[in-house]
Amino acid sequence: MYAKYVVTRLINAVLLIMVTVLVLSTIFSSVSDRELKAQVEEQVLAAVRTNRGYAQLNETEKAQFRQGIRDNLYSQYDLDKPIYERIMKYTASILTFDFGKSLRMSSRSGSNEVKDIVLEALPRTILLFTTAETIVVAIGILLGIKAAQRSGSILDKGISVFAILSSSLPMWWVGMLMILIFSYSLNIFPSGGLVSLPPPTGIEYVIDLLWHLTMPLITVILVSFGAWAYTTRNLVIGTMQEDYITVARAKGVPERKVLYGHVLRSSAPPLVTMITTTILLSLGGAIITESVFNWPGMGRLYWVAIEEFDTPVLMGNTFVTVFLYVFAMAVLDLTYGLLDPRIKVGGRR
Amino acid sequence: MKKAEERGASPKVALSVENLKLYFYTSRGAVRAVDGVSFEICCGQSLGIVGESGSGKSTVAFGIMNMPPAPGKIVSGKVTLDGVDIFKLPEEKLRKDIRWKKVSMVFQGAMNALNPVYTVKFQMTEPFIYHMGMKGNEPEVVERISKALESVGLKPEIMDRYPHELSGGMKQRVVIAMALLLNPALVICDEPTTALDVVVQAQIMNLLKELKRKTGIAFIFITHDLSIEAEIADDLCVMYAGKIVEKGSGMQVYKNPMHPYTQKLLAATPLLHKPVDRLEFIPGAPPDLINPPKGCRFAPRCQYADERCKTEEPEHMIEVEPGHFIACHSVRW
Amino acid sequence: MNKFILEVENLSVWFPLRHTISEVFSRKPQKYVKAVDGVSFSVKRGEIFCIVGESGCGKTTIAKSIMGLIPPTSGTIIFDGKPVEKFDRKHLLGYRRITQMIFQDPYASLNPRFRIRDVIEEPLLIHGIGQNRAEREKMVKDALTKVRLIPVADFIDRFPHMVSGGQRQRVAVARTLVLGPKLIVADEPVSMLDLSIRAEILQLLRELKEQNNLTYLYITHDLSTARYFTDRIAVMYLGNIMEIAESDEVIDHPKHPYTDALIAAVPEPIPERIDEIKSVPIKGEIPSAANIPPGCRFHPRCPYAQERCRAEIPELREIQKDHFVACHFPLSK
Amino acid sequence: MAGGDDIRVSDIREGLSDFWKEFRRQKIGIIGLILLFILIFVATVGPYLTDFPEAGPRWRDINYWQDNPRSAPPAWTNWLTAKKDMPHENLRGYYENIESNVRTLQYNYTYAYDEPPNNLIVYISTYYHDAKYPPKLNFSIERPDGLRVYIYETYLNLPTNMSSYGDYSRDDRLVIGSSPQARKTAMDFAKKYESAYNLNRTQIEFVNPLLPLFSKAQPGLLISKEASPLAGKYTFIVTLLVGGASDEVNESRLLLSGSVYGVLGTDNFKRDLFAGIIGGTSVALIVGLLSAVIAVGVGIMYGITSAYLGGWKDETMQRFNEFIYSLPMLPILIAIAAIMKPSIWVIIVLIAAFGWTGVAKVARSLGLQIKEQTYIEAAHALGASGWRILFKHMIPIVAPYSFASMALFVPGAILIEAGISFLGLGDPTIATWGQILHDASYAAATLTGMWWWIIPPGLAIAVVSMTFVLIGSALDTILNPKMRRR
Repeated sequence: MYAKYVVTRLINAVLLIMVTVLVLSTIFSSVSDRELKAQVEEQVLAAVRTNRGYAQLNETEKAQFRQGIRDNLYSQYDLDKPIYERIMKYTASILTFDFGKSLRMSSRSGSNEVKDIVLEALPRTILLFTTAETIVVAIGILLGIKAAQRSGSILDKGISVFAILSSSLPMWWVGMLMILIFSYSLNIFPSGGLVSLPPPTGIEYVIDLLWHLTMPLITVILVSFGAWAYTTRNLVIGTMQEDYITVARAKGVPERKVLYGHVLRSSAPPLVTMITTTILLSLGGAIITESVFNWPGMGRLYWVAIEEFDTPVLMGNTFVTVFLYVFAMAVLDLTYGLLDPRIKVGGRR
Repeated sequence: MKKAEERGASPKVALSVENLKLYFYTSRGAVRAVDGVSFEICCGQSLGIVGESGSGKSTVAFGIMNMPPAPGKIVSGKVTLDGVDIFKLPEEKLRKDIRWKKVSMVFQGAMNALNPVYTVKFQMTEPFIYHMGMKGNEPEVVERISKALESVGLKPEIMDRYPHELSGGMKQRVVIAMALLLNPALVICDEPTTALDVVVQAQIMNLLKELKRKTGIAFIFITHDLSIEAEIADDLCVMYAGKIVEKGSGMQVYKNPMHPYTQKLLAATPLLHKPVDRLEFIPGAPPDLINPPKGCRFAPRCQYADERCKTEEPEHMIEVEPGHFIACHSVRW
Repeated sequence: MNKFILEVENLSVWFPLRHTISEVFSRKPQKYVKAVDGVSFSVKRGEIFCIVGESGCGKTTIAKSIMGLIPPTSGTIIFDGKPVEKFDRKHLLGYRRITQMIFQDPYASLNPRFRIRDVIEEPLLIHGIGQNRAEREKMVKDALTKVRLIPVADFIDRFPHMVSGGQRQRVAVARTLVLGPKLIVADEPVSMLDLSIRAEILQLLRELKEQNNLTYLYITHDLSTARYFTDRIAVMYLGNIMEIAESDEVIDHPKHPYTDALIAAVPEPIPERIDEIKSVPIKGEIPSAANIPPGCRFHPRCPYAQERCRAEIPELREIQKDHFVACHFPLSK
Repeated sequence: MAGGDDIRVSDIREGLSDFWKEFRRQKIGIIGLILLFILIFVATVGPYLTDFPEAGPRWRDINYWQDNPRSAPPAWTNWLTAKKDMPHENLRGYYENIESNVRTLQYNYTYAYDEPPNNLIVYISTYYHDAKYPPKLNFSIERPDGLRVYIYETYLNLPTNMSSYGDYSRDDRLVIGSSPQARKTAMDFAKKYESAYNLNRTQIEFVNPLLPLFSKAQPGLLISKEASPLAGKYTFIVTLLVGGASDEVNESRLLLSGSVYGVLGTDNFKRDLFAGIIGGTSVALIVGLLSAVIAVGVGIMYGITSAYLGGWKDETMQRFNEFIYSLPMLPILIAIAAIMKPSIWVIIVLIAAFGWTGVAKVARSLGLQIKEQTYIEAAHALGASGWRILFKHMIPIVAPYSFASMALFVPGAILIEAGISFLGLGDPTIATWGQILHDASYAAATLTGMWWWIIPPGLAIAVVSMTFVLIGSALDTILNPKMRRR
């Protein structure tokens, strides 16, 4: 039964991804049309400039020469085909993880394959955001439980207030403040970037990387853990009102075990799904925060692609994000079913 | 209380509750849910606490366990269980030595009394771990769980199931089996059959009667149903608006109810085999326990109420016959 | 004029179970929860007809089906000689005016954002009765007076949560009366109320019946109240009617083993019989309506079941005057 | 449908007073409410209390800001530092008619700072009648040490094509601090006191004419590090020699441009940040509230309708909802913003278009719960039509919930708009806090330590979103338990 549910849910997710990609390709293709054509003209000019024999040609020959290159490029970018055909082709290639070549960017190894560029950015985002979110989840859950345990105490109220405050702050602005304080005023941490220039080697590289990592990491944690603690607190308090928790107490189960055994285990389905989605979604990076810290991960890549109007990179990155998101939603449904013995099938609803 | 001696049960007092007060502190004021309740039970005996919704009967149970549900607080009183004044014990000792070991509970609504994410076995193992210092995987534990399940008429195999895989009656049996695991001195049954259909209810009642006879455990039965109490309670307390208005042996209360509330309540109970033309009812509604009436709490609904009833609370219960008490100014006997 | 106000013939209400994809491919037949499965009975003008049964037996489904809230899968409902499902929308509206329903939970059946005035005015607005506000207000006040929520001015502008449970149920009764109905379907109207006020509502219902020439279809699980309040009883089990007869006849001389078991299971306050183990002849619990046993659907739990019961479905037949039973081997008590 | 006469004013009044009684007990809600009132006041009246009431719409108009100092910290930073910088000062003068053809304007100013003003600008509007005799303006300073320096002299000339007689009026902006004439007169003044060594190494082109004028008349007054500021009362005198008796000065003021400025200083583009932040309040409130109202309104209607219809219609509506829900909002929004360069209204609609799905999901599950309630069944049994049940029974139950979710939607919307603006994709025609931060980030304000450019806009965002989080959580605690109670 469960296996069947998994299959249906995954098919559902794949369909959703396909529809989304189709819609996005339509938008991007129609918009990038003009951009691509301008791009082609640039490349034609570049070809003309670098071709030594060009100056010797007469006017018609010159025009022919230019048209030849142009046609060549048009067919390379499929600009000679009708737009719907391009959309379909584009969708198909995206769905087969073929994102094409970047128009303007290249990876550090010099490849201009979108896939390489994205794969270069992904581990950096994992290093920053996935690490940060893992710490956030850990701190948040621990604090949330403590707050629920002493509901109404100063700790509890403090956490609620902190959650309200921190969820009102833009993370990227906190990042700017951190730079102002720790880079400009105190000069403890670098203001941004992945490593110093020129990058050191060996163990020093790792230290340098961690040194660059610290401030963005602290920023993400500082802004995010309050909300986590608050959510956990509410979940735990909700569960603590269940009859079976009273029964566990009446059974003489020690308070610690009631909390970490019964309450937490019963709150596990929503918590675990929240953790899974948070971790999965962290892979997409945070566009603005990464831009503030000049952290060359997925988020900043996305931003650079927008600024440079590099449609293939933009599309590739969007697809990866959408894929992660939809996949996270599916996993969320599925873990719920796994963790709650009452729900073998049927998902969240 | 004569009956107990006749049956040869030990006259040793299993539980005594003296002047228990448990208030809920809400934003509107203190709700006097249990307001000066006293009673005692002997070993092997059963006591019924009967009352309508909001009479505070379930809250008494939590008071005995010293587990007032939030925002409740025990204001005063003394609960002596097996010779131990449990309000004087530190929480840790209470947890280790009293709860479930000395007094266990069968909760209202078995559906919610079992944790949905744990198997029956896990939930039945816990008392052994926390009171007997066992690991929980010894064959002895499994053996005792099997025995307990069998004693309530369940197959031991069901211990590997999750609560949602059991029917309502089975869940109620599991909950009863769980309460008996450690052979406590007292089991409190809070509405043990309310959510069940009449046939299953009769089965569970039979089970409880058997257990009562076999085990020598003292039982408290809390319910709103006078008929069910009649089947099992040796002694009976009738509660109204946070107070006991009448207590005595089952025989005394049913045959010779003295408090106007008890009289009316019995007259309002339809009997299957003794049809009447007209059932009685009590006009009005129970009082608001934040601002209870000054005098007797039943006075506004009582046909015998006079000036004294409206101004003066019946502080002490009057013994109308040996072992039969009422809290009433007006009834003449 | 027809003797019967309501005739139900061969009524079935089946709920389709979700068909999984693999079941569609393997061409397994669609499964149903047969909540009501071929039920026939007739309600006489001016009587109180009772359907009694355990939870999940389909009694509430019948009520809702008669009210047009759940479309029947098959069968006919004849009201005043006219089949109901042939009514078009206009007639259905007319039908809903003369058949009314009282629900079990007075806390849930009144919209919490409506004042009592609005609750009772709502049916008038729906059916376009009353020329203007003043006229409707008079009708609302009349209805409240009828259910003795007096002085009317004290209640009319309150919200449901500001009055007691019994008063709330009287508001629900007033809502049904305001349209001048002929038949009232009362689905456990007192089971959520405290014992001390149940009789009050039942007496009110009985008086209103006399004053307004009403007929009641009374749905309950409580045999004691049924005997006290109703004229005839139909006993339901798993979507079928097992026995129909006059109330006293059903209780005193049950012919169906299930009825017999139900009666045996009912607790009664007889203190002499304390701790007596009751003989509940049937075992287990009512099975799911998705898995109905073949033959007599009661046979797996019936102490008298024989080979014939496993194979052949018993018809509901008249074995004495006005006493119908669906059993191959009726009891002869 | 029931007519409007079903709603009684007394009902509403009573309902509101009940609600208020409960709300009053929510401390956080009261704080939020007070903040909201302050914000609304700031958004409506605030701009007129600043020097630049048009800060919002003219944020990108260089001319509007031209007289301000560049990158000046807030004036109050003087309290914190030992070195006292001169704040930006607008002086109003008093006017005297000394003789029939002389008009004198005097400005008094007490100077007690460590740095001379960056600039000195005279604004004067005059009118006169005879084109042959335009007013002649003379600007001089009387220093605390009694020295009077004549700095600047000019004719407030006509444009050449004017005829000789008529009513002529003109507005002049005389930038004294950077005029070569003033530099020369200041130099002449300085020569009297300055050491030969210093004079030798001074190039006149680089002299700030205001430095010697505001320094003690002693050697070193031309060199900023050596000059010793002369504290005390200065009088700036503007004398007009006019051609006719009826020639007049209409209006005049004198601007001393300092190096600290106003409440929150200025940015790289000389813009008054305080005015910008006050001007941005209304935008933030509009973005937050409008998108919340649209999103929650659409979400509630969608969810409830879906729940009510049930069956395949519900299924289809849910699929569509899930489709939108599965799209990562911010990346797509940013991409759309980058492509479309939308106006603030389009951004609001886009935020709402992505934001309604969550509300719709909750509304649907609420709707399903309500649909199962007995009073809905009772309404069916009474013969109520579908629409009646939807509008009269179901939506009023959900409505209170919608207020809480509206309030809780606002912070998210504001943060998203700020994020989009921060990336430079916002509406370019108005000032928003995100845009101020964008400019700050673009100018690397974090690395030049211009904290007054970074902290206030972010705090403003935080205060507005916190206001609504507070109100929202208070509403949630009051309204939601009621939903669950039965």
